[in-house]
Amino acid sequence: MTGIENSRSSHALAWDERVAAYEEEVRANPWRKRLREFTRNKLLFTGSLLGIAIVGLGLLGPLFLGSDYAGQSLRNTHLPPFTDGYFLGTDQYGRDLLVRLCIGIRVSLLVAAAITSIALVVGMVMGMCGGFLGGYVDRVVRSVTDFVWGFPLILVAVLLAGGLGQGLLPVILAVGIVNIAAITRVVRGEVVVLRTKEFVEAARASGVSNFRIMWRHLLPNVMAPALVLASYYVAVAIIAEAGLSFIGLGAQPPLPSLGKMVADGRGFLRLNHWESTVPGIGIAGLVLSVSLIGDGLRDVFDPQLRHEAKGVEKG
Amino acid sequence: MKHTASRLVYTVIVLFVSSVAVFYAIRLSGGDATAAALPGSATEEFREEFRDRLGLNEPIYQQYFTYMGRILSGDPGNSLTNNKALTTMLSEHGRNSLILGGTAFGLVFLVGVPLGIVASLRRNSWADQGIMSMSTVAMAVPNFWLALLAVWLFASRLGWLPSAGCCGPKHLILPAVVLAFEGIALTVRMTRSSMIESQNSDYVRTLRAGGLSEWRITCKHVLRNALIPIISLAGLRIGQIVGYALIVETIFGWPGLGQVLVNAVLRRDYPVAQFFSLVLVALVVVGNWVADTGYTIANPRLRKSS
Amino acid sequence: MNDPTENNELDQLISEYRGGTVSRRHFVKMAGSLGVGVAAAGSILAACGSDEAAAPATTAAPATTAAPATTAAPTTTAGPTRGGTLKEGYDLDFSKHDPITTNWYDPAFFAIYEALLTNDPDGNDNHQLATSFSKSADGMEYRFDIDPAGKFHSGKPADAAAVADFLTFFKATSFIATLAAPVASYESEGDQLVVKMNNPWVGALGPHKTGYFRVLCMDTWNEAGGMESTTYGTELADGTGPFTHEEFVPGSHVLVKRWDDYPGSNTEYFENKGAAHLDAIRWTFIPEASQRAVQLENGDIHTLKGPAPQDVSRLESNSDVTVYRFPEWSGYILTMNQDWDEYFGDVRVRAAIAHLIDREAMSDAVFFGDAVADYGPLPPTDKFYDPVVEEMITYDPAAAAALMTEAGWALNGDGIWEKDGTVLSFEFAVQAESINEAVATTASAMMREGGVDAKVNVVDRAVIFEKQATEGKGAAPMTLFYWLWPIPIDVLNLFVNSATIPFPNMSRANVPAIDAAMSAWTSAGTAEEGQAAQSAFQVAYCENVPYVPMVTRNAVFAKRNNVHGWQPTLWNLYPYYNDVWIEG
Amino acid sequence: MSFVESKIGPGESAPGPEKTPVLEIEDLRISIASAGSSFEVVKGVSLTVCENEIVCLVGESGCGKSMTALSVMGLLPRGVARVTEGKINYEGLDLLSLQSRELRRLRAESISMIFQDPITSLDPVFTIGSVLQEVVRSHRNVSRAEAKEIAVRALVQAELPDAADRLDSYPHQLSGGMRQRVMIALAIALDPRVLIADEPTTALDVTVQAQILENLRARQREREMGMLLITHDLAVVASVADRVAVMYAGEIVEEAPVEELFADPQHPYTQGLLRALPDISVSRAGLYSIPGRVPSPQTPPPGCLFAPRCEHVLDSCWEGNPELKREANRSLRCFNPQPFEVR
Repeated sequence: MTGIENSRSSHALAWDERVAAYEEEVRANPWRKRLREFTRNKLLFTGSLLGIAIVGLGLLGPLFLGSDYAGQSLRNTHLPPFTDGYFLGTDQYGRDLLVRLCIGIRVSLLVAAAITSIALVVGMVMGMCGGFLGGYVDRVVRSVTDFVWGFPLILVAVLLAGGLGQGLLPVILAVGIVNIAAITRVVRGEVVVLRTKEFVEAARASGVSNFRIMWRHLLPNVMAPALVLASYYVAVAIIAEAGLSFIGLGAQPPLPSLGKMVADGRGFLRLNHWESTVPGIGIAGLVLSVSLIGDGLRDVFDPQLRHEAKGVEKG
Repeated sequence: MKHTASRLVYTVIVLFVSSVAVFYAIRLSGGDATAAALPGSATEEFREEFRDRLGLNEPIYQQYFTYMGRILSGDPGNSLTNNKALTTMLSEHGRNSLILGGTAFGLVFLVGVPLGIVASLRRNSWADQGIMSMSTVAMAVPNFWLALLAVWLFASRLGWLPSAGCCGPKHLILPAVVLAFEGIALTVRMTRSSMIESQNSDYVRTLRAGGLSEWRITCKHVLRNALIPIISLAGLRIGQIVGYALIVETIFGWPGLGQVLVNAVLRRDYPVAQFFSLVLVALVVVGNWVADTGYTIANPRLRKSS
Repeated sequence: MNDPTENNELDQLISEYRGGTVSRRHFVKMAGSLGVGVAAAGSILAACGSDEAAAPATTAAPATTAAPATTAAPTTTAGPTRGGTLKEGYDLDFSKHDPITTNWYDPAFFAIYEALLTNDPDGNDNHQLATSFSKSADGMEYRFDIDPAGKFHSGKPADAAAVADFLTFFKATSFIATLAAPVASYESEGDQLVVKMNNPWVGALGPHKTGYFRVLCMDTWNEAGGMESTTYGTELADGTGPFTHEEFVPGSHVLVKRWDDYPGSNTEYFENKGAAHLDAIRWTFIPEASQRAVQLENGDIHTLKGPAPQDVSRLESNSDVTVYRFPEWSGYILTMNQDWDEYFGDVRVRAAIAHLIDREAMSDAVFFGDAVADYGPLPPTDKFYDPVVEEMITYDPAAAAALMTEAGWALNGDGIWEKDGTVLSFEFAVQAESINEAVATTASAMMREGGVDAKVNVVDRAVIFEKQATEGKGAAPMTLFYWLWPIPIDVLNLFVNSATIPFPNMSRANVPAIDAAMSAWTSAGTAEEGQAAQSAFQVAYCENVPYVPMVTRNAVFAKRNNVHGWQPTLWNLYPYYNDVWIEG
Repeated sequence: MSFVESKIGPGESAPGPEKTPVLEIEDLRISIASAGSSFEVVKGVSLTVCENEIVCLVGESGCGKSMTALSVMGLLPRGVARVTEGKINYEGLDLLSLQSRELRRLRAESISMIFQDPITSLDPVFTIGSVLQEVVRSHRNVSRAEAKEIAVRALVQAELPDAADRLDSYPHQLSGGMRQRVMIALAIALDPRVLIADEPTTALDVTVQAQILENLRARQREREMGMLLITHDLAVVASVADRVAVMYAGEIVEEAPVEELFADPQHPYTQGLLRALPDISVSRAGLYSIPGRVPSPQTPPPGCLFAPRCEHVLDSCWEGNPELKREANRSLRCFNPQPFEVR
């Protein structure tokens, strides 16, 4: 094995260099390949563009338009888009629909972020504990998640809203709880597989504490699938919040929530359908972009899934 | 069979826990039960007496056991607002809900599965791309907005279908489609990926090597294998339909369990709210169990163990 | 007995129109409500010199409002057909069919029960259960003749004794009965019901025409459990009306069926003298406001109360549909709970808030003009309305600011009034319903503009009651309240009288001047005394501002044109169903 | 040589030149398309399998041997890999030009294939009997009873214990070895002329491997089938093969009768493979492995594909890929063949 290197010709060295350079390029920056996949991935690209546009509107819009979402102008009600300086028109109180759309997007994003953070943190902890510690801890985790998993989300929210009153908090809790179950299930599944891997066995054999193994060895490995999954549940959270606000359980007036805006506009479909169409498109766009990003992330982070999905044969 | 039996025990436990959760959630919610049952003119003494009569002044755990005792004895009580027996209400509204939910459930699979199959067979064709794009968009459209658009288009503009009401076939179309919409989109995607996974599996290659026709392989082997995971998720679809029914029944004025439940929660009609939540939860839990059992039957690997 | 006041009103209306304070459309509407026919309204306008009085566009609206005139001559010559189920859409949820314990009364009360008297389409007294009546010269006694052969649905006798029984019990138990406080007793003498008064009262007949005073069978009621009954009004009801109780599903629908043994009505203006034409009536509660008009247009329902304001003009342009609109005896008011002394203890704060509400803008925005501004407790269409209130708590932000400053409040950095560390920022509870929410959202924004931060909290039906009725600070500082009552003064009395604290006196108003005016009203023996008492009440109300009056919306009814004999009027809350039949 | 003597079963005489070829592959080229780019994985492979002959195709994983086998069956993954050039002849029929329907008739009936992983290669939701009968009935117009008879006979020949009772078993109820016997039964049920076995024993326990191989070889001999056995295991090659073709990076680098190849391997890659066999090198200093890695398709070496790993590499090796030179009954692709030394 050693003899060959001495007799390396210049040809061999040149080729070695080429291979090395190629490998270096691949190795040095694993993100570069992902980035390349990212830009090449049509789903991710479209989703991101749409997402950036919508989120940008939500974040930056109010900087230019002001954030007076409650300001009424009762002489300018039900205006269609592009009228009297209102880009998207006005609602039944003469409030600027564009401003309300921007703030509504913010509310949606904040609620979705809160829900997803709760689901992600609690779900990862529960999933890792259940999957790694096994035994009765696992049984409890599994029972709880199976229990919550099958529950109709809207029903949970209706019941919680009964207990906590209307507002965004019960919505966040209800959707958060159901989403915790989803994340827990996946993380637990990953950890059960990881638990038998050599590096975990080795760490355990050398007396590393359970907590440390989970923190140092398991967490980094379950992070990617959990994040990919979480991106889907952002979409679920957005739709759920909108739905609950629609039936009056979410944001309280005059704070605009996209679902509540659709509900407010429903009486005026004949008069000025934009009042519910604008927020409706807002929700659909937001959800569409998030799920496209989710699909794209899955392709990038979990190529095996992609191959299955796209029909490339394994092996 | 052992698997099925242990799932049954688990289902019973889940039902118990749910009943406690539902009971507490509704009892702890604000609002006075007497507001639903008594006139605004009723005196405070009379209200207090009424609460006593309903047992609302007892410790809550005791109320729970009394309540569950009544349910298990087959007499869950009466509504506070109109004194109808809950069992009568269940049979009336439950029938409506079954019609709507059953139709939606049927649509989810009768439309979703064939579309998914078409997409998987014509992979990457325009038909596939069309179906998949539509399902992606369909999943993003919130069903309450869809309901409004559907009413606006088919009831207001075109006048083809009634905008709300019960219970003829024409009244059923809009709410059932709206209720099924997201489920259809999800089922299309799942069927497609499940079909593709099955098509690319080793056993299909074996069957091809055995000289079976593509048609036969697809219809018999690929489909059968692909449908197994879809059956297992039927339980989730039930939960989804039950949940969305709360919104869709309200929008379309369909007098089902969901609409009654929402109304009861709003007016603090405890007996109705508790009983119907419990019924819906039980429906979901039992539905999951049935789907799970179906999965077991469809999948020989779980059916018998060697 | 209404004619003199009506003419006064008409004169006033004409002078307002001349003065330019009332629009042409408004004028026609108001005139219609006063029973003036289209032609008459047109001629008045012409006399006023309006250059577009005869424009075709103007006749479209009054054609419907002047319906009382047109129904006298039905367009179809074919007689009524028997049978069919009338499907009526309804904008309110249902309360149980028990006049004694109900929260409010529904149209089904008009089908199941009968009162002693009712109003005819012109607002005149007309018989219903009573075959005739007389009033003693001193106004201290009324005598009603009751048919001794009358029966309730159950077959039990509905004679004078039974009626006296009910009214006596009702007066003793229902808080609503305080509306008839000047009544001393109800007694039966042979076939007559004798109503004895404590004092002569010009308003004595009023309450007896409302839904609450509809006569039920006390025996049946007691057998069902009386006050504690869980079945009366939900599973059964026993009245003398042309229809019998069949089904009651709050939140969804109510069903009544024809009572075949109905002996026929005593009411002269009903054309049908026997059992009802319809087999049944089904009222469906349609919570989604915009659905109501659609369902009527699609023929899913035959008749409708309360389409969404934005859909009214569309219905009017539909040739299959007839629309009836007239001001309702109702109002949207803000309660200001004085148990929250730090906010509303000072009348200047309450008055300032009243000055912040731009009622005209609210009427246009929320009701599409189908509402009138209220500057005092009574709607402007009320016969005792005193225009003096229009100069008192007008929309005037400058006056509001001046009052607040005078009361020692100052605007803080957020632009909200503050005094001694108390910020004028509080919960504003509203029942979850689209128009309620719209009125509240508009009012909240108007207050916020003037430095008052009323935070809207939309709550369930069951919770709003707690927010209004709980004693002390368990109740919300401010709520939105919508009242609906055919004799406004009587119900307003309940809201402002110090005797009814905490509920239904939701503001906990304790104003001696108002109490005095109200007691003067209930002891007013003549129309002049009545007017004086009511004027005094209106002035005291606007000086002390126990509530903020905002707007009175129009009652809007609509029917498909194949329904005949269905006649909503200004004077009763709901139409009667004796004459209704469905063509084809 | 010792390898040849380790051969299992009756060591009949080596196939003579008079044997008729049943399967001829000529200059086969296969490309794979991935992520927008495409590259060749099989680069001009020619191979002949005769009646009653076992040809082994040997090479590291990824060298294109499975692709070659699948292309014969017309089972290349659609949309991913495709034949770009070459011919595959079965008894004079050009398989590549056949309609899919005609090709389907040939499968199992004339050419059949056994796959590597018996665990995943059987439909989990049907009994093995139903699948066997389905295959039989799709080719032969026979009654159910007859099909069942054929199925049982095939299972007996594949030496599945209690064959008749196993018809109603599901795959998951059988062990790996039993499942591979079911696969064999499927493959031989219709008496094909050519049998392709792709790593048939790789996934099995060592104890079962020998039995399966023995069974395969026995069936091949009694039916005088031509058999293409794909493997990376030289011990397997030594035990059953008549002729051996060694593949490297999509090319055949050496082909020879089995005895000659083991006695006198000429290509440095073949030599390396032999040297890596444990029973040879174990007496020496530790296990041997060929240095370096198979070149990735993205960075192919400029000349001979084996040059970067070759001990005897010349400058000319970096400049051009050598042709496959045929000499008597063996062929070789090398500029600088050296005698084999067992080190």
